[in-house]
Amino acid sequence: MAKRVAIIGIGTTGFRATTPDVSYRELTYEAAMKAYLDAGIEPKDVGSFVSTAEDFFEGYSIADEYSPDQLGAVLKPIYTVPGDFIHSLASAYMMILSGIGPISVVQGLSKASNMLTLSEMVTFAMDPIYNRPLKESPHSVAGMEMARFLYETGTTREQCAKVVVKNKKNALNNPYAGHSVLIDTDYVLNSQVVSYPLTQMDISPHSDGAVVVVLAEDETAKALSDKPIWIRGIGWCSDTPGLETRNWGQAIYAQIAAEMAYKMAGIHYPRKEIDFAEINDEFSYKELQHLEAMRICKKGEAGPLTEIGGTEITGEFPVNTSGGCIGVGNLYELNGGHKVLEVVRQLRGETGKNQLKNVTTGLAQSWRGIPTTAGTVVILSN
Amino acid sequence: MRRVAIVGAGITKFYRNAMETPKELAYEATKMALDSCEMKLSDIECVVHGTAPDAFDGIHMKGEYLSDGSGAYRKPYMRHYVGGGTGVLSPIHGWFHVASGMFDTCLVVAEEKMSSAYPHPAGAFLTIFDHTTEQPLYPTLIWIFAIEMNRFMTTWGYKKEDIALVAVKNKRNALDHPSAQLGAEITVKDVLDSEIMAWPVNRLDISPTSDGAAAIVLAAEHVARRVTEKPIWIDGVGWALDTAYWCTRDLYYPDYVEVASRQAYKMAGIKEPSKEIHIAEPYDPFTYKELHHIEGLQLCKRGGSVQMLLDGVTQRTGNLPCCPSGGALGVGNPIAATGLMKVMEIFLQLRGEAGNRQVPGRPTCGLAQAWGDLMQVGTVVVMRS
Amino acid sequence: MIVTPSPTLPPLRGRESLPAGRQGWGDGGETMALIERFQKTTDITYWEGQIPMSYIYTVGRAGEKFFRELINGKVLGTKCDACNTIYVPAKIFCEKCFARLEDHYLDVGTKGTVHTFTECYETYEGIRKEKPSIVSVIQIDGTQGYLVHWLGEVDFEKVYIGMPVEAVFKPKKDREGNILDIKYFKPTK
Amino acid sequence: MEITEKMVAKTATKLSAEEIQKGEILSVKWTPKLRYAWDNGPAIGRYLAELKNGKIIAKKCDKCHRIMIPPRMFCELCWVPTGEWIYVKDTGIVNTWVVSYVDWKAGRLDIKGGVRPFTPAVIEIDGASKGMGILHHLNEVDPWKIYRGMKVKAVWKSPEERAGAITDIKYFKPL
Repeated sequence: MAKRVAIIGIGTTGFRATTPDVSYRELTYEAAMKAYLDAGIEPKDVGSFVSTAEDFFEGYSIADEYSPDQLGAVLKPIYTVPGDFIHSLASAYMMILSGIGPISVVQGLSKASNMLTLSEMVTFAMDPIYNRPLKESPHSVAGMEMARFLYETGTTREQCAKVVVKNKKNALNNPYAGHSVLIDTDYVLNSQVVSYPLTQMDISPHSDGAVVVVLAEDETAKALSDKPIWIRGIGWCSDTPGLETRNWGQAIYAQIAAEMAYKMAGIHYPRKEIDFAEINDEFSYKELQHLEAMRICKKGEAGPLTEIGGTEITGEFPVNTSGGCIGVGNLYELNGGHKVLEVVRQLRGETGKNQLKNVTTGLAQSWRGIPTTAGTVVILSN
Repeated sequence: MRRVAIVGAGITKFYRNAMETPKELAYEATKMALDSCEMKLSDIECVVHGTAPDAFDGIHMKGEYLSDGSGAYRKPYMRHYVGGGTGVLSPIHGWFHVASGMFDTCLVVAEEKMSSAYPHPAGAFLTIFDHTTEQPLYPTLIWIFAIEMNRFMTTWGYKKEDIALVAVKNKRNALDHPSAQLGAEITVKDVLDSEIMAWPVNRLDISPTSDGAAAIVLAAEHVARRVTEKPIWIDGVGWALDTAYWCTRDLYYPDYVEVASRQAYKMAGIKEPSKEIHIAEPYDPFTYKELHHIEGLQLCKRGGSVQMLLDGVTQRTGNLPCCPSGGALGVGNPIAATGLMKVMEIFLQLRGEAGNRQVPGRPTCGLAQAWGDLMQVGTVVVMRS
Repeated sequence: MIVTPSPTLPPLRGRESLPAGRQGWGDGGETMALIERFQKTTDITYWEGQIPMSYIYTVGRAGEKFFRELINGKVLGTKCDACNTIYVPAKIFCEKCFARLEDHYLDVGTKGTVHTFTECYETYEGIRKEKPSIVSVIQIDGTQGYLVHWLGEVDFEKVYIGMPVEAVFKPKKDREGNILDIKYFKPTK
Repeated sequence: MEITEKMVAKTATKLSAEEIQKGEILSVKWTPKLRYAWDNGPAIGRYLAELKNGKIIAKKCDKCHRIMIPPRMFCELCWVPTGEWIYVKDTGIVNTWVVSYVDWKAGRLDIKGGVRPFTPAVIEIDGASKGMGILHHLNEVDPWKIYRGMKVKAVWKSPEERAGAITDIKYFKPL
């Protein structure tokens, strides 16, 4: 890849369980304002915009209509990716390399607190003919996947609980986090069972928030920013969508997406060449499953590594120093945006108490949640 | 920047009610597209999917549900979405997957199954309006079209009888399209006598709701030259969204289509669109909309589109044929697949493979355009053979 | 290098010169995103609404065959010879190689093994159930396909991954040609 | 390769709505409950509160001097926070209008049975900037006598009936 692309500006409103005082317009506007000031640009300079929105999580049946105003993208090239934030980031990356414009802006938003029937909306994503008639909670899909994962890799529920404890503790020092608390593994293990072996604490509560990221190609990035964060590799993959045809134990989507990103970044030994990672932990076991899928841990090694504190901030491979979905909140389409934001802040040295020492390369990985098998990975370095 | 060509295309029949599930419709179109250029699924490096509101097929995160039908099994797969403009945004999204150098081949699929919505797909359009300031008035999409058509007519003094000619032209053209749902020989009087939906819009002024899918295969230059001897190059892309406050804009002229077409013309190096574009497929969900978009696309001066229609310039035999395929009015309007059907029409016309829809005189430069949302998005693709 | 419009194209009429000039914007020192915010919590309001839609999904070509046979107490799959894969429930295409499978329907029997299972305490609306149900992914014997269904006539503690089960159908007259024609799967003796 | 009728014929199977209703074709029904409570935010919040008081309020952008309705916290063209709140009149002119015989579910109104067609319109509100309109209904006027530029005035619900919604204005009628 001759030309390189860097992230030169980030902006967020932070993530809280509810944001009653602002509508989605003001929420996005605030994040965009901060990102543009951080990058030192104006909407006029931006060549293309990508917004991330899924209709039923916004409450519109065409959600992209309401994206241009808040970003200053009126009468400009903007479109919406109903996917994960990192899908949009990849779109912006490709648009810059195709010469659509030297600067691109990516936006994502979560207003989950406005969704009164959230569980039913997720059920509405399941196959209407073979799965929905059973009228079971979508959490049963996570429960079944967790059961198969524990069975195949020998990981224990205590190790999954350790993930919850670690992430909620890390979130305490993250000013943007919405669900931080100090608890022990017993609390997680004894919390109410939702869909065995998944308990209430294994599931990340949702949060509201917005993230805007500004990308720029090589020279423009160096001209505008003194600390550009380079996109070294990016990958995304959709595995088979059917519950009847998928692999229930492994996260194949994360494996393929990661390999694509590693190939682009020229990485052969992810465990050594990557310093830390923000990994999707919408459910506790997912962090472990994704670690193993991305060759950062061998099969069955993620649980023990977490147990001995290997993934703590002080551990050998820090994971989710920000608190992850469990500590910050599940942001649905914006999950990837939060991961990218936290990796950029770590690489810029802006995370305060959670700051890792002399890190150069970070990985952000996301998953689109139940019932999808769509995963994304991006590798950033300063 | 790498040149990207369309090398293959496939489409399903368009029906008001199809039995197939959305996955099966997507599969049929994708399979035909791959067979048309003798490529296997393993030759495809990434898949791009365009489909409009999930509220039609009735499946949340519809992009993921359709991934296996679109040939995206364990491949990089991404959905894009700009309402009605999705169909022509599909090749644009696919174009920069290849032009960026990330991939050499890309499968672009567009699908829509509107008949799942019960009792009528129109109900899904209630929730495209602002949920607080407009939805309590229970608006429907036909109102906003009629509001725009009224403004368009009262600004330029166009008459309904002239605008009705678009329906006559497109439905006659559609008689030759294999997927057509409403090909018919009608007269202006039929259009004016058809029942009033929302004056000034009558029933024959509107394109039907349909189920259908379409797919095309894109390839980088070195692959395209090996796969086909007649690659059709995507030389210009452009898209733009206007503000969502549609009541604050003067609806007589589509600024967003002008901005999108300027971007595409600049990229394709076109200075005189009305002369250099030989064939066009403007978006025609409603009769007046084709004229509205012809003006936005700079293919004629403002207020001159009806005269152009009356002079027969936009007939198949005219020197700037518009909607030779039969357009949404004739072939059918499964929202996202309509846009891709238009891109396919230009692909087939420039290769001289449009059968009895083929316009005379070898056209070498064509344009497809789609519109969407609250009178808000213009997506334009310029193609050359 | 910032892209500027080429001189030959006449400038856009009307709102091209959007007044977002560099000098006017953002130079007013710290620019708070919003000049004003709610000061009293009682001023904060929201607007309730819904997306009022209902749906009828046709089961599709493969579904017609699969569910007509389900009424007769048979489970249909389709075989892709190229990938040596049998899909359950039947599909008209192979997602791996895109081969057409419409003339490869076969009866795959009603026996299978528990691939994974769970005890779910929540309904699809997120409401707590009094009595949990056992939901399971059942691999149909001799195929690579699964069915997601309930387990019956067994206690949750007794269920294990790999347990052989078989389908229990509703009485023939109650079958309507949908996935609920199978009541549940029960352990085979 | 030309796309022929034969190639396309088997790609889809035509159905009629009756076949599905009568069950000749198998189908599954589903009615999702998709309910929301959208936060209004300061701009729309104040707009609805003022509607409850029988007033229409707009907000001014200090850079492009547009007085915007419905009010918004930032000007989408200048991309700067908006400033002054300004009360505007409840009169206006018809920018464009429709005489609709169908409702939002594409159901036809019984026009012959004397039901008045809907006459929604974009109404430019006096006091707001030129061309700054809102969507609302027209009534107490012959649907075929409406013309572009017609002066209209809002007809409000009684104060008790008003709930802080756009429907607090019943409709606009000719001045």
